[in-house]
Amino acid sequence: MSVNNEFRPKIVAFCCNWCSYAGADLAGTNRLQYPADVKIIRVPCSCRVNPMFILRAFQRGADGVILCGCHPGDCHYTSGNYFARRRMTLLFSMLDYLGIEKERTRVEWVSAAEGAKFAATMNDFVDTVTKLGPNRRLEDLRCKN
Amino acid sequence: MEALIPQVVVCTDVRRDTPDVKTFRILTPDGKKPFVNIPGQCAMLSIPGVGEAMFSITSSPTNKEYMEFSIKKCGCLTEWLHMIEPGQQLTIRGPYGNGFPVDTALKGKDLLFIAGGIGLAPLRSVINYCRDNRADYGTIDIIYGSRSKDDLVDYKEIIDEWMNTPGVNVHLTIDREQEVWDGHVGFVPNYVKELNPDIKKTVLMCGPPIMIKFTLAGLKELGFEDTQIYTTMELRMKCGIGKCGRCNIGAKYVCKDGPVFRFDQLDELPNEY
Amino acid sequence: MYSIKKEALGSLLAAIGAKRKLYVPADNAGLILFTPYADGVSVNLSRNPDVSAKDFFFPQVENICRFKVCGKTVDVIDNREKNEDFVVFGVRACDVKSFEVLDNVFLSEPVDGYYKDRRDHSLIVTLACSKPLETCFCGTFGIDCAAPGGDVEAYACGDSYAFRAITEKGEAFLAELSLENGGDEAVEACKAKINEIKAKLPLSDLTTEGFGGGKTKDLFNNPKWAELSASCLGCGTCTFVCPTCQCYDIRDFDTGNGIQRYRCWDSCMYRDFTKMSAGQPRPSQLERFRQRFMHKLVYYPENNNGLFSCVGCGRCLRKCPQSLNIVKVMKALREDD
Amino acid sequence: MQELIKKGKELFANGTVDRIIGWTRGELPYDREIRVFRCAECFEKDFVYDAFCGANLSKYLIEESGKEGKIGVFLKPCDSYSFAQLIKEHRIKKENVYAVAIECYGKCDSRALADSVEDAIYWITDNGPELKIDTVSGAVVRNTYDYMLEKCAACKTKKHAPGCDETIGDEGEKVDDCTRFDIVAKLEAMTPEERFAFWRGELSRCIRCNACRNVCPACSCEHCVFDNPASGISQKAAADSFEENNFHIIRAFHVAGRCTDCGECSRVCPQHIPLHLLNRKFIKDINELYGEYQAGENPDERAPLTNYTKADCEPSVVYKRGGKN
Repeated sequence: MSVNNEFRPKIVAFCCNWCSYAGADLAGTNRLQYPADVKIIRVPCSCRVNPMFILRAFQRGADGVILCGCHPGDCHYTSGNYFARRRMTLLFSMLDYLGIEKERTRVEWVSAAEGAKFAATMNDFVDTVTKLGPNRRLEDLRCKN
Repeated sequence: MEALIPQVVVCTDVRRDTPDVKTFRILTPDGKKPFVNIPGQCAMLSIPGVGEAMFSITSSPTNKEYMEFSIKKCGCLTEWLHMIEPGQQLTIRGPYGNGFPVDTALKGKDLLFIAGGIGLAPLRSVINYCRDNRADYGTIDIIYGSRSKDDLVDYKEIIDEWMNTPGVNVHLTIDREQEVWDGHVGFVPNYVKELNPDIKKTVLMCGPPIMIKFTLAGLKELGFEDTQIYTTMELRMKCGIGKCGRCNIGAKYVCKDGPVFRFDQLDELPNEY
Repeated sequence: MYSIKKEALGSLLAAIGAKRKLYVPADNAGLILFTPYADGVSVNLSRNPDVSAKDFFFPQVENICRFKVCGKTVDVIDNREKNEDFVVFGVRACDVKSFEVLDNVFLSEPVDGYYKDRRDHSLIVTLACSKPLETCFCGTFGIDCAAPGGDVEAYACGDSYAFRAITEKGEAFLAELSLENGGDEAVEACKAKINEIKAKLPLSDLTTEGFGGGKTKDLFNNPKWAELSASCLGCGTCTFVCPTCQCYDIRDFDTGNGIQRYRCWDSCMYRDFTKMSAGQPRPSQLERFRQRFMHKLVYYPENNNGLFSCVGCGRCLRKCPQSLNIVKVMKALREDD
Repeated sequence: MQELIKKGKELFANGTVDRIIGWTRGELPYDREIRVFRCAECFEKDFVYDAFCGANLSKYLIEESGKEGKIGVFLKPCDSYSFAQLIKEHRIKKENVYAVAIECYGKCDSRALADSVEDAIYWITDNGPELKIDTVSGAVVRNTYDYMLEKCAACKTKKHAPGCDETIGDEGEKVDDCTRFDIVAKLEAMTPEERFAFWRGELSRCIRCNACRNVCPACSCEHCVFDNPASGISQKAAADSFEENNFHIIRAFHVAGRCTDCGECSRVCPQHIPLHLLNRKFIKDINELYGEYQAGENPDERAPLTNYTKADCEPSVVYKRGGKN
């Protein structure tokens, strides 16, 4: 067996229960390929994700974190994703300000019907993060060994 | 051996005593007692990842086979402990604290044990020690109260063993009337006064702070002196060896200089416990 | 006594640093912090460093052990770091005294092996305080900043530094460096000058009268505590910059592939310090504030033959966000008499 | 200062207040501590208002306004925004506070001043533009403007927030040429590597004493997430560089949109970490992305993070703006 030393990023995807998680499901039932490096965490609404979730994902070894929610205007709870949008914008801007590669974080709106978009987004995000290499600036060394 | 590094032990048996108290039997992986202790001493039990806390050792040192801890569910670690099954490994370090002066001040004395609720846990160690060394002590009176019959810790042992030991008198009480209960009903402080114990006895007391407060007042009314009354204390602890600073009351560290104090010693300390 | 020219300090430090790990007081964002010696480090010996030297022996975070948990089994692994010999340069008299205060805690039975190992691997080069500050009151606790002690004593006298070995370890250390003899007279002059300044310090008249073991009853219920503690924020600054504060917490961190048990500095000023599921013996900031000072001025001396657990370094005077400090407490509590 | 003392005595005399919170002389020549004065006499004797009164009194009012009686307080312009914001958040009971707006021309950074003098300081005389410092080895003079607190050097406004009961002296104006975002902008213009190195250098000094959190008027939670063992992040110490970053990002984030930029966090930090640069980054972003917003200024306006518009920018805006790559 050959050992593959190629870097495979760990990606955490927070998916809103009502749209994006269903979108991921659709991608699966349609047999659309996206890398297995993406670990999906289902949340009730994109607004449920607080900044600490994102940071802790990085702490525990994620190389990229993506948040998927309903398209603006389509939130199951009317306005959750609007709040999430502001929050994540400010958080990502702050991470960038601290010198953490801004491509490691992303927000994407994926509806339940957009299985193809989900797969495409994940493929693209995994590619981007793979190019960036492992997360070094926001890692917790204690979690490494 | 580093004091802060614990040893691994196995919980070989879990016994439910009351709805919120379980007794855990602890042995080393090769089936021995983890260490030797004096009645009234404590040990740091821990579930790695959950936390570490100080518990009084409930079993008597005369029990050479195993060590027991009676633990009430009241916080984060204790809730986890209540969920474990036999065979689970835990960690332990100890023994810590001074323990009761069973071989010195208490020797040859008539003893009066007063306990409320889970307060029996540390006293059970002493009671069983005294029962096993029956000749060394005078009469033993035990006054034990709890909220209800179901909340009496070690009820089976009390009925089957303590009550059948010569020279041991057990007085049980519960807070409120219960159909299945034909014994005494009422709070411990009042029951103590009712029983009007001989003031030559030495008192060992443990229970909730409010019980201690009123029982102490009652005992003093009856003519007991502070120097006759022992209690065992509980404060937040982390290191167990008098270094981390949190169980500090006055110049004493409860983990090292306590947990057993005589009331005249407590009087010397600032009232911060 | 050995002596070198001031310009030669850099090459001396380089020579020490080549053999052992060396920490020197250096500039950092307007602070002076003990920093690992390396080329380009800007050594600053003008005043006592902002963070005490206790970190070298009692670091803010220290691994105790690691647990591997697998099903119902638990493995304990001692994964503490191995210490190598190190030298700390420029420690002042107050911090040296603080090591004694810490030793009484950590080296009493049962000995704290983590602390002891670090102590054994250390060599302390002290520096006499040529310019004590308005916040300095080490004299109150009988500490002479002109005779700092440690393994090797250093004096900044005029255009040279003089060194004197205090311990055998220090003797061997100085012998290795092959320095020139001399400097005795300059040191005496330097000491005389320090003593002259010491007498003029604003806090030079502060005494420990009224404090010490056995004073609990006199001080504990003093009504002044309420006002003294009123503006305390409950942060841990005073305890963390203090060279003698030694309270710690033990915590578990789930790393995802094992549990790391570590200890870290804790502060009696924090409300969760004594909080139990059963209650809180120190419910308000008044009790927490009182505990800190009572411990330093009464409880600790009671257990340690009258040695106070304050060394007068003055860091809490400078660093408290709201200007509370031990000097104020001592003065206020004494006013009654 | 005399005017303030006169006002304070008047408030005591006419029964408006039964106590006043203010500054008083501390142990050292540059120390000012905070005290609650309970009588006109002690107020007259001990109250001080001078160049060293940098501390913001607003946070104390959370507790004090919950007590019986009415408390008087003197608010500098920047303090008044914290005060107004806390009222907006229903953390201060306004009916129990009598707030007097007072002028401020910048306060001295006493630590920096003390550090600049090598000898023990006996006394400091404030002569306006210069400070005369008497030391053990003679007097030295320092230029007041060189030792201003950062928050004062980059003062944003001399105008008080609404909500004060009266004003002593003239109401000031907003500072037009405020420079408070200059360093933020400078950092944004750096490369991510430079920014990362900059922040590592600063944050690695953190000793997690929590002074920044405890002094912050916006950090008014009864139980902080960092003290909650169940939150999974209450690590108490900066056990890893991640913890340092995490603490400071989350601390700043939790006050984003509520932070009035009063500068207390940077003033109290014993390790000289420029914490205001984190808070100002959020303020700058909010201003640029969601419109100018000053916390505490408008009691009826919704805070930017509890508000939204349908036309808000997408988070991907971060890829385009901000720092270069």
